[in-house]
Amino acid sequence: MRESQLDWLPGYDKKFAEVTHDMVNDLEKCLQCGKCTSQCPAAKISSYNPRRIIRDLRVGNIEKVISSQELWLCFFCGSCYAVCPRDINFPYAVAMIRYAALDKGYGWSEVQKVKDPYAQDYYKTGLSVSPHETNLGVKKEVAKNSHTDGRMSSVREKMGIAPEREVSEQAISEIRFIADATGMTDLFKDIDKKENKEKQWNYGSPADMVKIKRAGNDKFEDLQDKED
Amino acid sequence: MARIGVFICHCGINISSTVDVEKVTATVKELPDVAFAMDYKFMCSSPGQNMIRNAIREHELNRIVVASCSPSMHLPTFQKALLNEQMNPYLISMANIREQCSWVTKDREAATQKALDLVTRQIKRVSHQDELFDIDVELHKTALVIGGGIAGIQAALDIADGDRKVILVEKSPSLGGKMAQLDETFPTLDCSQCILTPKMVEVAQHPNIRIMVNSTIGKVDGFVGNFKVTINRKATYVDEDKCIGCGVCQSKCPSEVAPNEFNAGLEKRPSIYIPFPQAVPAVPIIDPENCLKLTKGTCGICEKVCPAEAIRYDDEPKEIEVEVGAIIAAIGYREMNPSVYTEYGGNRYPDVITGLQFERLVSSTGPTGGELIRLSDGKVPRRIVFVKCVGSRDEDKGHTYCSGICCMYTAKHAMLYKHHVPDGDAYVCYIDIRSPGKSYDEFVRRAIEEDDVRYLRGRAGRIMKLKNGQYRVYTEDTLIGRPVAIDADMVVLASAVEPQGDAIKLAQILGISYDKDGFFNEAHPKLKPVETATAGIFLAGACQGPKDIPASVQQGSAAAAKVLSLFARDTLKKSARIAMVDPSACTGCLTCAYVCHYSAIEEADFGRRKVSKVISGKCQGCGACVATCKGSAITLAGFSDDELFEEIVL
Amino acid sequence: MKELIVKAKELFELKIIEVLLGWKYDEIISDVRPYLFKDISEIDELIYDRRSVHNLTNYLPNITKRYKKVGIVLKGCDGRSLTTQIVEHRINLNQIVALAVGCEGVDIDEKQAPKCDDCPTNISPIADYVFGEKKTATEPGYDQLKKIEAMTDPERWDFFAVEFDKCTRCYACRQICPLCYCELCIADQHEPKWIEASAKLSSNTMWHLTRAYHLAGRCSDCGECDRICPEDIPLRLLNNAVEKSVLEMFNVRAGTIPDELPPLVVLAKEDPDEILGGRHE
Amino acid sequence: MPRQEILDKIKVSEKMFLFKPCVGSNKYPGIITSAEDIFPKLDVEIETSEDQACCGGFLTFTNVAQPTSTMPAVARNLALAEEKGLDTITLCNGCYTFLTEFGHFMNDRPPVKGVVNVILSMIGREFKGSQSVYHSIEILYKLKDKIRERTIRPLEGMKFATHYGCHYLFAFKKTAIDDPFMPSVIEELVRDMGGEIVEYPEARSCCGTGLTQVILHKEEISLPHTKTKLDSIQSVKPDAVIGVCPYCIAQLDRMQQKFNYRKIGKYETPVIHITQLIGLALGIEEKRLGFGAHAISFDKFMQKFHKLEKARGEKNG
Amino acid sequence: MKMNKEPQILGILCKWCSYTGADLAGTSRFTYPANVKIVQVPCSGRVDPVMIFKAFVEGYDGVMVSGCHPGDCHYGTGNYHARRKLAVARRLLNFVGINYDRMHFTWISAAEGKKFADECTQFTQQLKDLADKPKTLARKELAK
Repeated sequence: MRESQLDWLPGYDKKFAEVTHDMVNDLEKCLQCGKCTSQCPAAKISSYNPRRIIRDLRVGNIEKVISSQELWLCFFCGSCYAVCPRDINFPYAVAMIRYAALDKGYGWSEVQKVKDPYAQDYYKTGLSVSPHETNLGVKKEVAKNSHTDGRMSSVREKMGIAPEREVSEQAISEIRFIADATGMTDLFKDIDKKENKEKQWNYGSPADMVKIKRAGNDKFEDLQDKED
Repeated sequence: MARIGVFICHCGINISSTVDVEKVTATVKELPDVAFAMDYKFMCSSPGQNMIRNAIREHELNRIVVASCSPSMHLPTFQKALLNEQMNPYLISMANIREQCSWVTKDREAATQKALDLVTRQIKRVSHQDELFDIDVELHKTALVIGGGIAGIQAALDIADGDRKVILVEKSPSLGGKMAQLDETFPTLDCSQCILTPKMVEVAQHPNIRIMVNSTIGKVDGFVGNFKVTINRKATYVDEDKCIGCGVCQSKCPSEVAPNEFNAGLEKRPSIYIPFPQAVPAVPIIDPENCLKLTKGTCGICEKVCPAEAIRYDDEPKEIEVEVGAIIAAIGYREMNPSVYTEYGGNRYPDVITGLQFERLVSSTGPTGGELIRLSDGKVPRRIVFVKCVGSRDEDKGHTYCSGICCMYTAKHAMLYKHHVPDGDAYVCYIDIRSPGKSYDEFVRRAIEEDDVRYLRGRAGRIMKLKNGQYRVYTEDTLIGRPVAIDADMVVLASAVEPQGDAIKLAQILGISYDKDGFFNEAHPKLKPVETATAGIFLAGACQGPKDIPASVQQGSAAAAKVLSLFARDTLKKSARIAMVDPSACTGCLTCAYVCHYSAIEEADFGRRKVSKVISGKCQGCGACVATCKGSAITLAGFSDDELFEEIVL
Repeated sequence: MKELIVKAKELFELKIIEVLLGWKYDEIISDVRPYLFKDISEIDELIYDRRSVHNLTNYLPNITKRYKKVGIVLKGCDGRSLTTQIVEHRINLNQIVALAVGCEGVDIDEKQAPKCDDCPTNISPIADYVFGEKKTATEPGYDQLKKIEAMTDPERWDFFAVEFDKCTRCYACRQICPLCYCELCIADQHEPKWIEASAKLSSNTMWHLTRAYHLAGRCSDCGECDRICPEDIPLRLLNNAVEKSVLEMFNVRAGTIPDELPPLVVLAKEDPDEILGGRHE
Repeated sequence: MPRQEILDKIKVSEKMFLFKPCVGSNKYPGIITSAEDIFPKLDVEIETSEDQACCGGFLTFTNVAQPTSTMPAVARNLALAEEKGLDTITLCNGCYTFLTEFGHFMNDRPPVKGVVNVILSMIGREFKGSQSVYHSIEILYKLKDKIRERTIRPLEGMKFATHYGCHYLFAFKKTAIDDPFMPSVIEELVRDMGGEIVEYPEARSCCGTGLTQVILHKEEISLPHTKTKLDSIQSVKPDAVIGVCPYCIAQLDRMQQKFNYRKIGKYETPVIHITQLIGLALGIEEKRLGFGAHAISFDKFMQKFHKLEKARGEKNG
Repeated sequence: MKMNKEPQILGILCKWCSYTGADLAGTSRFTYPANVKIVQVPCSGRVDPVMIFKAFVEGYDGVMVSGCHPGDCHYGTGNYHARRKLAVARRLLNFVGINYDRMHFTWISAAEGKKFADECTQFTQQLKDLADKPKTLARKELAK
């Protein structure tokens, strides 16, 4: 995608402060040396590229960043931060930019994906991983004899401990209170309703994603998370 | 009684645009003691100066006030005018109505008021100024050069050829410095040793140069023209006068344990050793940490085999006192140890080496005799990666500055590699290519175009040791924006240039300032590149900032020129603005001596009392003593209490 | 103070000292006053008690000019001013035989002198012989000082304006102070006239500020100036204010450590810049 | 190399608060039980709380909740330990990251802290920021001498590969006890217990969970990663992989099973948490180690372990 | 209450760093209030607090002293000595009722023209805010 200088915000150089909620304000220190990307796990196998995201923020090409598919590919592994010669905490920036993207209506699809496995459980049980979570994509029988079919209770009983880890009623009520008070609850409710703008492959095409996947292992193609 | 002449400058319109110069002139005319006042477009111009001179004659002026630009700008100019009228140049005072009035004030009313105020202060001040006479100081016409690298060698030779004595002090056993370790030099690829060694020999044979190797600077007292320097010579256990440099001792020495400094630690060296064959002086030295005789009292072979009976196990460190007139610091740099870069293996991968190690590896005098092989398995590296900016431009783990020379020497390394292994692949990971300099960029282009070195714009992020003994270098080709992984047989880290470990210690001994990284500060980044803020101490080479050989040589010669021009005079003029003690008012508490940075205050007798006395040669005129003396017994000429008082009171 | 007298006699007998600087009771003024004992016969009159308030070191410089070996009875605070005088080459320590007494505090008109509440050491830091107990040093209370500090700036200025206004510039404070010894006091200078001679508020202020500043890190808080002032100007307040800031900023109490340089001539690279900007209310 | 200056700052008190990770409780209960057992054996009394919930930071980085919402949730968890006046031990890199990061964030910004405390006050709690949070590996490393002395079932003859996980070392390059790229704390612990370390190239690369990538873009980026990692591990044939983060363990463990089922290679390297391993060496009840919950079974591993143990027993008579 | 007349400021600047800095402020045309009267001293170490006392007695509203940054002193250590002297002086002055805000001690290098201009502006403002506080000693005297 060709950029026209017109898309770039005027007085751009500090504008990224907005999208990073002013919490990560040292992006201007970036040398564009590419050390981050060079060993980024996501960049290795996708068109995600921390350096180019910073560069776009720096030149004010912010719309491009927050509308990009790649923004949602970060691993949060922090290795970019670990090697950065300018000590930029990029994963943190990504987290903040994602909020900016959501404000603009991009990326709710991603949030919807994680809502059920995590948010709901958290709201119900106070834990963000369900004891009944199965090893998706693995046949029941296979999972059965390895207890990855969501029957954790049996394992726990074998170990001689309570069938399930209970978080006290008190605690859960407290959590719910916090959730209600801070608008977490409401957010949970209308995550699914959120209007959802189409994200773009702004740093590469879906095509080369596939290419990369093949390079990895073509069997990933048909590896869907459904039990069969 | 003072007859003051006031001269107010318009500075074109720079002053008159905001300051009502005529009004100011008219007002000051009326002030007491003002015998004459005038304003003119350009006071500093020669007509302007002539006006001052005429006025001095016609109105028998004995004090002058010039209201114009900053004194640091034109005071000397106007002082000349006074001198031409046989008037003492310290009888002038300047009101700074440009930089500190007309240029910083918009409101004409206020500016005029301020200008008037400033001039009035100077008028009141100037009548308290007395005739002062500069001081003559003898000087020793011998120079001390610290550091025997190429910069120091160049400086020493130039001074010596100018027929002045030089003492050349070197910490290590031989002259030569880093340049001696290099294989070929950019951009001409001529052999480093071949151009350096003749110079080293020339130094050794020069009648005016006294070489002191294995020596460091212990103490520096005094001031420009008269430095007293204590040189510490460590024990070498070899008598240089007797030694004939045959080298039998080192061939027979049984303990080869210590890393060979000259070969950048790539191999071991004996405990008695001549650092390298062309060393100057070619006298071996015993390393007392590892010598069996000196540690355990056994062995003693070198003593037996030495044909000249030059071995002295009872050698002691010496302190040598010398008196010099000028000092050149040329202690050079050291290569940063990349151990903090654990993402690059932190020195734990045998085939991940630094630039200097690579130089030794390809050098015909190196451990492999110039054969380029992997140190781990002796194989010839088929693919090699050069990683730039290791420790440079990295505030996180290294230094914020650019080491300057890496871009060039990496290009050279890549070329050398291709010359050794024509069918191999050479990759260079860079952020920017910085090749300003005569035919430097052409050199880099040659590496890329003729020798087909592959330049990738991107900093290497990680080096992973593979099971097959190769090293996978992760980087990004930022120009296409994709991460790249290169499986290489050898990786060369272009380690940063950093100040010598003892740089800051030396700076403190010399009393010169240094920057946050430990490089010595020049007096002015553009106009005084080789001087330091301390008169008589000069800089040459990489101790002032990363430099390549040509730049170091230039600075060496420049420093030498400064020293020679200093030595061209028989005495030194020293500003008359120094402190003096009025013994009758001095109580002799000597607290002034405690605050004096130059230990320029000594105890003296005054009748039955002991009082303090200023050594005029040493005093630099900072006035710390004046502020400390409660009885106002000390006066700082040019900044005396009277003068400042007049400026302060309204 | 039996043993003090015994020791003094012994010193005279052994010719260790030629004269002894101490106190004796004077019928005429019917009070204790400083006295220079020149002969062993007088020694029995030597007195040291709560009335011995005077700081004897003030007389030392002149006495040491006339006599080679001088004995002196020292209270804690006097000892402190002695150490400073030695550092400043006023007195040669070898000429001094210091008989330090464990001071229990002194009285000014039947009341304990206020200075004694802030006393850091009741024994002189310089002591050849010690009589009496060492009390453990207490943190200075600075009670009156704190009262003033609690005021607002205008209040403080009004307070001092009144006090300074009383000053007649008799310079008793200067004469009594063992550390005010300039050959030509800045207040007597003509060129330039930093401090005008006439007793008016502005010049008085100059004088008292300068005096207090010149004692910074030197004043041993012997309180003599305060005691002697005919106008009862609270000079100790100024001295203490400076003493306190020196203690807080440089952690120095003047004269408590022999051979230690006065803090204002010490080269202190590590001082924090806050001392130039910080506020200390 | 461990960093001494940072080790010195860590203080092991005789009583500490054990922070239970969600993945630990609901996928690998053995991690918590063994932790509960080993710390007392090392003279560190353990206290847990029914009221402790998910650390909460997790929701932030999945963007399901705004930081404004999760900040109090995190603060609440921290407050639990504070009420008891204890320092916290976390078993999971995630918990460690979120608790410390958010803790610092609030301590550095009093206004934020204020707001958070307003909310907490409504549920009768308060976050002071007085107590510190430690990663279990930090505490265990400090206790390594005791571990060496009290190892009764040495791991001699067992080969291990290590996986530190990203959120401990990378995210804390300045404050973690070990170097981000060449860490050695687990190695040292294992050697102390008689075990052997096998190095593999991909040691320092991510397990592939990528926080949420395993759900967001499983087949695009998460799994290829896990595969590369697993292949690299497979190539050096360790008896088990040691992890310090239940989340990494879940990924490495369950994805093997999935790959096997999907016929993407054959993987059978069990993945074990450092607390479980130490539990084994210190000889706690084997059932408390909860190997049953692991997708890749420990049977082979335990067989080998018992065999070697038996052999040693006979040798020593 | 606004001050009708601009506060008078005495600026005592060391010759090597701060005075040059002030010149730079001029050459780069940073404007600042005209009420700052600059006195040049060779080194901040030359500044005797008595000068500052005098300045206040003389009726200045504020005194500003500046030298080279610690470590950069042209004479090596002058500014360290200055720092101790001034620190004591300002606390003494504050004690007798001359507010800290009437003194401004800072380090300005030859390169910090902007800083000099800013500090002058900000210091002037600071003094204006102090206007209701007692004027300097001399004024007080006139009032009596």
